[in-house]
Amino acid sequence: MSDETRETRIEAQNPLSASQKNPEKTSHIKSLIWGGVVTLIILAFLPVPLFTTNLSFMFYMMLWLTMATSFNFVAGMAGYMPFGYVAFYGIGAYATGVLYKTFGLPIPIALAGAAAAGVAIGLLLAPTLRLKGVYFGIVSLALAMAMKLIISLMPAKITGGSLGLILSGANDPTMAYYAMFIVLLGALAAGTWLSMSRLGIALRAIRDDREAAEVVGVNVVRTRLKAWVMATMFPSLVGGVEAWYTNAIDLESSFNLLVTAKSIVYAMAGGLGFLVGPIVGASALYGIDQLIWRHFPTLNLLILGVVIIALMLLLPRGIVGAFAQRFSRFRRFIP
Amino acid sequence: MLKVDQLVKTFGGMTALAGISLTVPDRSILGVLGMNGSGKTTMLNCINGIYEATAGEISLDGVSLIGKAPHAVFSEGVGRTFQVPRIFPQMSLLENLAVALLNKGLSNAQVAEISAHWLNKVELYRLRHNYAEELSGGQQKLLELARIMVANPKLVLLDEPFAGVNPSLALLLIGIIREMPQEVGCSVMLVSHDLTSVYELSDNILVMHEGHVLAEGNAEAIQKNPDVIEAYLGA
Amino acid sequence: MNELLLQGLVNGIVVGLIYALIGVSLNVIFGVLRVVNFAHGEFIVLGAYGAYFAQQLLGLSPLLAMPLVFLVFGLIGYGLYFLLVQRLSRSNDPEHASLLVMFGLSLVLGALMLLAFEADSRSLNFSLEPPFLMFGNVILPTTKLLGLGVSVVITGCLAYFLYRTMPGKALRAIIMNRDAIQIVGVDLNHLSALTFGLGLGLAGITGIIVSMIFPSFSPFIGQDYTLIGFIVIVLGGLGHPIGAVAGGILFGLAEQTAMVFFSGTVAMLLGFVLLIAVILIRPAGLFGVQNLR
Amino acid sequence: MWTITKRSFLAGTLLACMSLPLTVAEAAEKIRIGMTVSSSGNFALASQSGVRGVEIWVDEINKQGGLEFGGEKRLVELVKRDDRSDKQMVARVYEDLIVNEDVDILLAPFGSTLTAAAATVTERLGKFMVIWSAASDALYDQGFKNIVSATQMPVSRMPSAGLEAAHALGGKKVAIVNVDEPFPAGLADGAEAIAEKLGMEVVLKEDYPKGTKDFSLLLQKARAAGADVFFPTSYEGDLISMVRQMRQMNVNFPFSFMVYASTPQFIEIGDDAQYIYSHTNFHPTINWEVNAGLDRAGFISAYETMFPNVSYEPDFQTVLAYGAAVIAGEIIEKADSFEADKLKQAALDLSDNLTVLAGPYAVDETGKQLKMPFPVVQLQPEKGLVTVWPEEVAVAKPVYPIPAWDQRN
Repeated sequence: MSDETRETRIEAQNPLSASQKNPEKTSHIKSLIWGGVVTLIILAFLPVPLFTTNLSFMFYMMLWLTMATSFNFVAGMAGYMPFGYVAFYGIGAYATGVLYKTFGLPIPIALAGAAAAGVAIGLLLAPTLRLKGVYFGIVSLALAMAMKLIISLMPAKITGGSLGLILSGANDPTMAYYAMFIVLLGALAAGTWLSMSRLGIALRAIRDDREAAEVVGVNVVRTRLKAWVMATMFPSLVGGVEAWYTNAIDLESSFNLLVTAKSIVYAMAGGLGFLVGPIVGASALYGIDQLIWRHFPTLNLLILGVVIIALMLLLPRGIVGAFAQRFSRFRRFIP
Repeated sequence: MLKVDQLVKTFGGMTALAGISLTVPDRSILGVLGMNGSGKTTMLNCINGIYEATAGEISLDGVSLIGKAPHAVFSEGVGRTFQVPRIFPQMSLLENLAVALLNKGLSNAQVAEISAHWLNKVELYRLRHNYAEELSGGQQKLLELARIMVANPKLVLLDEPFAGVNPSLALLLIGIIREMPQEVGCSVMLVSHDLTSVYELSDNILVMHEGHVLAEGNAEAIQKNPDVIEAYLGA
Repeated sequence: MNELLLQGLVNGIVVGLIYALIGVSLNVIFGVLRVVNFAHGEFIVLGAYGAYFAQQLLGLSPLLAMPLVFLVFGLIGYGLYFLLVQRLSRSNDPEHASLLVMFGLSLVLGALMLLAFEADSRSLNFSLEPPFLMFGNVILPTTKLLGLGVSVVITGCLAYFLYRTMPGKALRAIIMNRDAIQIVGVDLNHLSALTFGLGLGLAGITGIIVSMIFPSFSPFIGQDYTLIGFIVIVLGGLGHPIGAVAGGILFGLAEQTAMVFFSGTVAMLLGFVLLIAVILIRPAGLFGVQNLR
Repeated sequence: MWTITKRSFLAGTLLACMSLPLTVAEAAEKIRIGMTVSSSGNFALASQSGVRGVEIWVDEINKQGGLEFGGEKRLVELVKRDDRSDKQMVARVYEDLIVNEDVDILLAPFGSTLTAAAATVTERLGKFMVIWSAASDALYDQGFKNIVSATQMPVSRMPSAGLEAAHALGGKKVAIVNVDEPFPAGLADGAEAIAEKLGMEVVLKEDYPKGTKDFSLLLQKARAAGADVFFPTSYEGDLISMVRQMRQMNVNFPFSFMVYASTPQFIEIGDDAQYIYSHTNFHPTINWEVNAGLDRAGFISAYETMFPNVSYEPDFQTVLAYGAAVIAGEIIEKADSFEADKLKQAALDLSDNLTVLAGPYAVDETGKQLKMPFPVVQLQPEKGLVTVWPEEVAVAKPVYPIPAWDQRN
């Protein structure tokens, strides 16, 4: 696009921009919208166990909302793609299982252990944060694979070997449901804090142009590390709570690449970088996924693949992102 | 005062800077001329820490900048712009400026006030909530300049500030740069191959050629220097 | 143990060269187009199916199927470039976008293969006489030697193409500097589409060779090959087509040696650990010369 | 874009919610049996083989007018869903089957992992589940009350026939290798214990990760360890690779036993499959005195009528699932109730009283299967697959040692 056309576009918008005199009001409306979204989420999920024993649909919806939201911390706000995100999910599941089953600790402590394990591994991998672009994605993918192999090499007495662990003694889906609810609220709170805080500004600057951010005083490695720690804690908790909910842990499903893929796709479908992006994306695509699975059971992976391709080619900024681009005067109201 | 002493930078076997020495006194503008590939941008990258110098010394007001990461150099008071403006495209103009003020320990009100001042100065205030990617190339250069100026730097490195800027914006830009030493109190290193504006703005001029300093002096002396004439007009 | 180790080392080189072939085509695509082809393994498996059906339906031996598969896959690649890859360059972050699109494509291809060929493992009915040759105490299957020979020839042809012919030089120029090549006036689109076709054509041939040497294949194993490919090209240097050969041999040797002393699980873990270590210590790869980006 | 997606999502959800009560109302008289099938993923092949067996049973029962229940004949309806070999999916679908689809009894998904995920749901919601393919011993130690393994014996006992045959023929040193997945690993552990009990020496026991492509070194390690019994417990893709590479590397073992070598897919690879020992519960020469469900001949003709286009013949998964469905039907009729504890009691009462196509049925309190033996078969030139062990059912003499590659023509 040439300078001239850009100028005219700006000019055309100027009356609108100029009428927007009060920046405080803008951020106020933005907060209101976000508050409304969070309230809706609470109202939608909180009372479910009172009405039905069929918790799974809503449970997994919360799971994907949390995964997509926390994925947004690194991808949307810090601009890098950990393609091995599933590693933390798997570590969380195994930490929970091992602490509960092998060491006999109560579930809440096991879950705290899962979060700690996730963060610990995240910190261990901190040196990879200096990698750029696709290198980071590949390394993190390799780490997920390595993690799976390491667990499979550990004594079967601890990890249950290739069969995995069955936590039948802990079966309490309603409690697990509320645990997931709390994790989701935690992720939303963390997201809110991240986007409103100065850390969030630094992260988005890094995402947009890492070198330029450095040149205006942003300590890239340290800033990323903070987001990274937050982004590793939530999938670990999610993996742990999911293990508690299904009571079955095994290597194949704990380290299934589709977990990463879905986190990415759900977050991107909504729009990376917006708080509401992952929420819109996860609820829309999760709903579609359910429909596909009901009506075209044998075609679901095929359709998932087609959706990913179509999304990346036609709507690379996601639903919210495309909306913001099309109606740029509303962009400032989107949390 | 910026002091660069015998700065050397090599890439593998290729020498990009072969011992550059210069000083930029406080509240002055140093123009740096030179053709493509003469090492101008490499020198800027060494000063602000994007590249690690192979040898030599760089100091600002007596504090060595060698071995410091770009964000640390920025904290020492060195701001820079790029040949192709590098703004944060998916952030609003206000947020673009806020990035540079993150570590200054300012209140939100102070940040807003400083940002408003500089956005007015570069005539972008009315677009403050727009995303930076919506700006024209020239406006992006102005935004980039405002983004370093909010942090109240001691030294500003400008890499080809006029490249691709339409004439009316260029005038605005020249006006702002001209005022900077006195009004803001910072010194400027102005790298360009646009002779006219460099001659007009600079207190002192340095001509680089193939990694060396070819000539140094005021505008008049440079225009008469036979080496410069030969390098520019060719043998 | 010494005899086994010797056998392991020889096997490592042979298997490594096969791995290298996977990496070479992956790297051609990444180096030139900056496309992280996550569907590469699926194309390899498709190549194997191509040979399988050429044998079943046309009675073609796998060796004769190679040029046919190369052509068909090349054409598919040429078309896919315009369908998928070209649009990616408009994205904010083309590399990551390509990774995701190709991941989507790998799901699609896997699902289509499952629909078309069902879940059963298949195997090419292919054997040579004599089935093996002895070199001292070291035994080498003739199919492996044949596969090795074909890989070397293909890699050699590719190297000749890249370093000695004009289009090849243009391709390498793209790897080094995308912007410059545009200025020089090369039809980038056409060349890029050809490259994608070349990459997929090579992947198809790789699939045939791989299925001669690692006999069974099914619609599910694509990802295994993709991962091997990534290990190999990161070791050898991302985007450095011939570096993949060194990466492949290194990985093959490491894997087979680990297999002699430990187990297959340790061997595979070693592969990933090597990859991580190399990226952290030398992001350009062990044999990469220039730092790409 | 946003509104469209949102709207279609809502509409879809509404549609899905509305369609449920309708189907339930229509099918009120039918006995609803729920299960999942894997359309994709690791278990797709086995799972789909299995569900064909269940479909044959449903067809057969409905042709007879249904199951005797509450004094009347009631038709049977199979409610099958997809699980993509994914345990997340299994938990969700089994819950959905019980809560929304209102099924009366469940059949398990394929494999121990998925079955474990399903069992936690059926236990919680108080439903009875009949298992046809979960062999992990650990599953039956979890204290699940309402499960019964109708046809699948636990993995710890499964290798016994094969190793007993090897031992009787003179095998002394065993090499056990497996892919690092639950079922093969369980088999390998079981094989190790059984071999040691038989007084054989386990000279190599090694696992390798999924995705391993080259087995030549593993084979040579087994040979270098001096093994005369080679006992890989992996799935058939790996076994095909192994046997091809055994030929390519001139590796010979007097006794090679491969769990899946009796499948049509394995036999299809041609001459390299000759002489390999295997086990199966479904073979022309195995004819149990069936007292429930179809016998072999009836089953085959039913299979050919229902699945004329499927490229493969029924395999042992089909037979296991078919047998499990038959036994499930017997249990329902015996209990005359869908309450889990009554069904479980009926399952125990029927123990040792039923013989289905897959063999005699007997379970203990934990639901573990105690019988359903797997005879050993060998693929022999001209004769094809023949039963060679145990002697009671053997129809041919085992070829031992297996001729070396260079001594075959």
